[in-house]
Amino acid sequence: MKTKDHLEILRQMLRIRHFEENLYKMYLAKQVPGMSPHLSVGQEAVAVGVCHGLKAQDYVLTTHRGHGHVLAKGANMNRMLAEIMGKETGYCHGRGGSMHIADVKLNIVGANGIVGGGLPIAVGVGLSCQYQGKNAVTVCFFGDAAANIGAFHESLNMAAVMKLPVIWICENNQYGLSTHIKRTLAGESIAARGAAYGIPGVRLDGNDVLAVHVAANAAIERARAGQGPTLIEADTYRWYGHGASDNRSYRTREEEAAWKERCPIKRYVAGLLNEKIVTQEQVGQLEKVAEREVQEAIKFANESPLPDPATVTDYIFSA
Amino acid sequence: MKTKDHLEILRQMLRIRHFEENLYKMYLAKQVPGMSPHLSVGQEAVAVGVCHGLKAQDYVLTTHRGHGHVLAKGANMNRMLAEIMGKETGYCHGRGGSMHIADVKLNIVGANGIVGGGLPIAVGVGLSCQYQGKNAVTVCFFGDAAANIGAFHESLNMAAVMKLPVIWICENNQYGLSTHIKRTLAGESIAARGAAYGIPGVRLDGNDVLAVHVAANAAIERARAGQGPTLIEADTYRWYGHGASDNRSYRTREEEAAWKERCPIKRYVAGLLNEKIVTQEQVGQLEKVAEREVQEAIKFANESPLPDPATVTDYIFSA
Amino acid sequence: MAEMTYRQAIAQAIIEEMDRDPNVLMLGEDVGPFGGAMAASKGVHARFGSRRVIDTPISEEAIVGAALGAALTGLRPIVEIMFIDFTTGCMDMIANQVAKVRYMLGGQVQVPLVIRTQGGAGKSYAAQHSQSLEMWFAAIPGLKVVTPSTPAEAKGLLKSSIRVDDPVMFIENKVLYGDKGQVSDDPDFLIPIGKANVVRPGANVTIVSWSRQLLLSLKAADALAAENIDCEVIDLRTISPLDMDAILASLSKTGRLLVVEEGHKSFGIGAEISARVMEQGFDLLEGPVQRVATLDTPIPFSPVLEAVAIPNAAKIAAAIRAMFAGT
Amino acid sequence: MAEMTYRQAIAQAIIEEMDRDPNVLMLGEDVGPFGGAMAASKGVHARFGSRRVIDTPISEEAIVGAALGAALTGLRPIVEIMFIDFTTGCMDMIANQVAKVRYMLGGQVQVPLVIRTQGGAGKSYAAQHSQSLEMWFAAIPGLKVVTPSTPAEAKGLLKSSIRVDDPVMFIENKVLYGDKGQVSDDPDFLIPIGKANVVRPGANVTIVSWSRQLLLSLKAADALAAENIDCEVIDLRTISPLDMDAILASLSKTGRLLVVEEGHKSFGIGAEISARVMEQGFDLLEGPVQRVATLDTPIPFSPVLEAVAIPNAAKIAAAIRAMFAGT
Ligand SMILES: Cc1ncc(C[n+]2csc(CCOP(=O)(O)OP(=O)(O)O)c2C)c(N)n1
Ligand SMILES: Cc1ncc(C[n+]2csc(CCOP(=O)(O)OP(=O)(O)O)c2C)c(N)n1
Ligand SMILES: [Mg+2]
Ligand SMILES: [Mg+2]
Repeated sequence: MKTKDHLEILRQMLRIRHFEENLYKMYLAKQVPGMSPHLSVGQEAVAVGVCHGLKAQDYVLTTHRGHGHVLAKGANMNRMLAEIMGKETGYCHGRGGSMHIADVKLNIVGANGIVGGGLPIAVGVGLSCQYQGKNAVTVCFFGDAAANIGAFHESLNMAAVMKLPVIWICENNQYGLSTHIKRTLAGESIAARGAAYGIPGVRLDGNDVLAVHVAANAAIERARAGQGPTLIEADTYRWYGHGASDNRSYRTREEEAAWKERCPIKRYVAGLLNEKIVTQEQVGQLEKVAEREVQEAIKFANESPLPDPATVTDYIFSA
Repeated sequence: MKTKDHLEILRQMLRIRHFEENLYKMYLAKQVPGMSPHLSVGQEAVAVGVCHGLKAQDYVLTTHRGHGHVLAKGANMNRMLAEIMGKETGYCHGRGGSMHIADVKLNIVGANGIVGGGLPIAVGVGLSCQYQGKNAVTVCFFGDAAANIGAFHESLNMAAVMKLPVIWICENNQYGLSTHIKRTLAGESIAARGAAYGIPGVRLDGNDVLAVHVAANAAIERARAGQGPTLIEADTYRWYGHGASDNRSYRTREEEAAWKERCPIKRYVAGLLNEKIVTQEQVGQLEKVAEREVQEAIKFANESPLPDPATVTDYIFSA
Repeated sequence: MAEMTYRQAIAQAIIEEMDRDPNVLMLGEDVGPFGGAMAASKGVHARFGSRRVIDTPISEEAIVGAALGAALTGLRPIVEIMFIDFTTGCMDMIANQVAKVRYMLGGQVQVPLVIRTQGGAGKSYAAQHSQSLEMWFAAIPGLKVVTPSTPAEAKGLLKSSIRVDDPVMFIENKVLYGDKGQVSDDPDFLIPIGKANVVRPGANVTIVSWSRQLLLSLKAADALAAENIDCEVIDLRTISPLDMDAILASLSKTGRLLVVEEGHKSFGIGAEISARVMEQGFDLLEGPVQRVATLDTPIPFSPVLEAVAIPNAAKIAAAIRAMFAGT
Repeated sequence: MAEMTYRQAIAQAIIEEMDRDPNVLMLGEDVGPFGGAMAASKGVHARFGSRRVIDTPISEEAIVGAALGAALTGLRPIVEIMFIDFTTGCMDMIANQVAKVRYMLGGQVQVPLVIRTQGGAGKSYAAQHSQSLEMWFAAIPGLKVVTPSTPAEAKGLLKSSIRVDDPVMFIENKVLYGDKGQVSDDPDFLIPIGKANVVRPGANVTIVSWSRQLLLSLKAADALAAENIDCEVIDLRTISPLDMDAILASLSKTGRLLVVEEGHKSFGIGAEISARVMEQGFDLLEGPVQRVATLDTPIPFSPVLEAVAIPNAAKIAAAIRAMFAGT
């Protein structure tokens, strides 16, 4: 991998980290309306490891915990934050909010407030690419707990039977809300469920961005070559609660500390420094740039107008 | 196995065969209202092989193709046929018809017109037995095509994670309506999906009643011992179409002939005669008894009154 | 013009639109070589093959999801859900995704998607195969709900549904598939969505109905003509959006309104029509709007029970007579 | 009597009924030690443990199915579906199984099952977490639909729901969980299902509402009192079966009726009430029944948009004033 790739991967992880950390502060300061946002701090390696291998024509579908995925696919922070603050300049003109940020021009075709809601749609995006002979793959992110919902099964089966170019990325952050996945998931793992559909199931360290990248790229190539879907289970951890307001009564501070030790950014940076691929200065510079981008987005969002209430019924129908 | 078991197994298979064959004739003669009935001719070994090992306290849930299952659990033909004819004396007082025959006193707690509709309910019956410390298992029948619906996944996962005494019996008759299962099922087999939930998945010849019985009994014992569910996939074939009116354009007469060669009753009888467990006379006698039972049921159903239209809203609520 | 059945009209609409636009494709259970459980896509697979006419697993949620994903990325899918009762298995996709995604994304996408399905009772199919669930979909903003009652409507409305850029619930009726009628063969024969049709002009009372009950309403109107009750019969065609202009225009002539529907009486389509007439046409009313509908019971299997549960021409006529009793 | 919040009242109802009857158990996502996403089962797990308070996978269809199977075989389950929007994932179980199984089996079974969930907008939770879907369930025969608006109602209605032998959709409101009120500690404190309650007697106009909008209606009534408009406010409490006797009795005093609901205006509960009043109380009406409801749009996220989409006290008061304009 080239240095510029490493720098780009690091840059993207830092963008996500700074975006989410600032959003958390804004939430505490009561600057964010609605549900307490679902932050992805700690999970940056999955979003970036996967999206770094995607091309512009490739599609992404994300979840309620989707800020990292859309950033990694190239979304604009100004419009994201404006959306989260319910502003007219947001991606969805304030109609969607944190759980529905998408940039369709970047082929991010939807986030979802429904657990598992993106999976059936991803099947259709894959079908569409296959039908139209587009050389595009579709990445569908979902959480560990989503692996227990019926839509998971229907979607993985249908995509497999149609050999669609879909890559199923399960971010196993160990919990669905308060419930540890071990208490609700029968069977050995989520990855092992791939076999039920005759597709590869890969489990890996989701805090190792290069491991994610390598596995995702293999899946992307496989999909592009018409060999059908792959299921990847990436073990990771969300540092904050389910939403920013959750006090995490269901897990210990020790467990959290152990996972923070395995911070995907810290580990990656350590490796890069160690191998002298980047310098500490470069890292500091990227951090600054990321923080500046967020601060600009905050300014943009703050200064943006609210939607005109008279437009409330716009966008229901096309015509 | 004792001779009396063999005789009972044979008796039950013949009851089903004669019931369904007569129902087919009645359908052709336009004596049956509603949808053309879903006949289970050819699949008798699954119903009987499984139910022969059940005790009175054990539960059964069945499907749109359920006549065989409820007969094998001991249902009364008079009340079944009366139900199918929409009579007041039917099991459901004519409210349910062919797809909803159940005898709750026999612990047959429901049939279903929705593919996969029984599976989530079976989880609850299993949970209820576990909760109440009943030494009872729950058998849930479903078709091959039902293995692709979300409810299958949610149910198998939940029952497995709760270690419920549920036995999942998939009658793989190769088709879901017109569609061969190979065209819609990803992965190697339905049985192989057991692994996704960490439960045993067994595939067997569903036209071999003793093989079914042995496998089912192992699953029943396992469930009774608190070791959780088992998934059994029994390969079989429905001789008639999806419904009695279906002209089977989607499969060849040769394929049908080959499967009829493997008739579960003929094979079983041949084995019994060969090993001199029964005589040809005994078989003939059992056939006669089965036919007589059906003829009596037809008479009963024909002579039974229709429901009183004034009672149409009875049974919606308890109170 | 050619005579054909309701099911043939549907297949023809699909074929014509697939001929016209290579982005139209079809998905559903047994819709391929088998031609659909109601035989309403017979011949479509023979013409277009398995790439464009896709037999799916029994996976209602994924079927609608797949269609949605395709609609979001340049295709115009037609989905078949075999019975409207099975939309229970894809309600998340229909109500939370298909209906809302354009709005939630602030207009970034269009959803040109037709969900064909069929409902209705009258064939002793029992409680899980006989429902009329149009109100569920009408109640969700973001969906159009269309219900043809004749072969011509089936064709003209389906072609329009395929061409609009918004999601349409296209609800056929299981009893009507064999009905015959004259159907235009103009490849651009379109019946507009959102417009009701006065099928029978009349002076004394307005009957609003749709799908099979529309035909029974016409029967009732014939019977009542002999009693000097002149019924104007309106075929709603589209349930959502409701064509209140047509209803109010008729009401301003007749002063009386009966809604006839095969859905349950309580919380049905008739309730909304009645409420809107209350709000928008109160002064036009010479008497209360009445409803004839299915009893509030799961649909029973036995034909003798089903017959009393659902409307028929005699019940419709009786309801009309009662509206004139004492006048 | 003790002061407690709406969520505490719910937890207390559950605890008391589980104490009373060992066959009552609870299932749902995060309902155990965590106490539920709305904290409405806080303390239940601590008292009864994991055998009777079961954290499930995210599998809405199987959750309701599991409860149904348990209800059919001797237990009395309480299920929590975290948001009413997620009932889209278990509509087959609710509408085709739970609601119909007793009927389809000709009365062979009872279904003592409570499905607790919560709906409503007002918190900027956007389109997939803010719906008021009571009409979907009211439209399905075989379900009772109950909607408490205060802590006392939450407790009394929930206890009744747990004790009836039929399935109940028990629909809480997300904005009300923190509301405080006096609640009886009588272990047999039951509020009957199917009976509405006159919360505020009045002479000039009747407002019918439920859940959060009931409280906003009371606010509007206070404001209008200063303008010499004396509102009678009825809390429906149960949506299905509808207590038409209470509505008609009030209407016969006031002659005017406004229905206030947080569901979309079209095809909502108000439509049914209006239609029934049309049929059963036409001569009582001094003017048309009116409805204040949510606009027919997916619920927007941005607070400024949501505020115009849903009803509030000012809109309710304005609608009442309009009913008297020109009189
Ligand atoms: C169908 C459905 N059920 C429940 C919820 C409520 N809910 C939102 S996120 C969540 C936990 C999801 O866990 P997981 O899939 O592991 O994703 P994570 O939040 O851990 O990223 C729950 C229960 C929902 N949004 N949709
Ligand atoms: C959810 C749902 N989808 C579709 C149908 C229509 N349908 C009824 S039976 C059937 C085929 C079922 O095949 P399988 O499960 O293999 O059972 P079999 O009929 O072969 O016994 C279909 C498509 C249904 N009843 N329910
Ligand atoms: Mg998780
Ligand atoms: Mg089959």
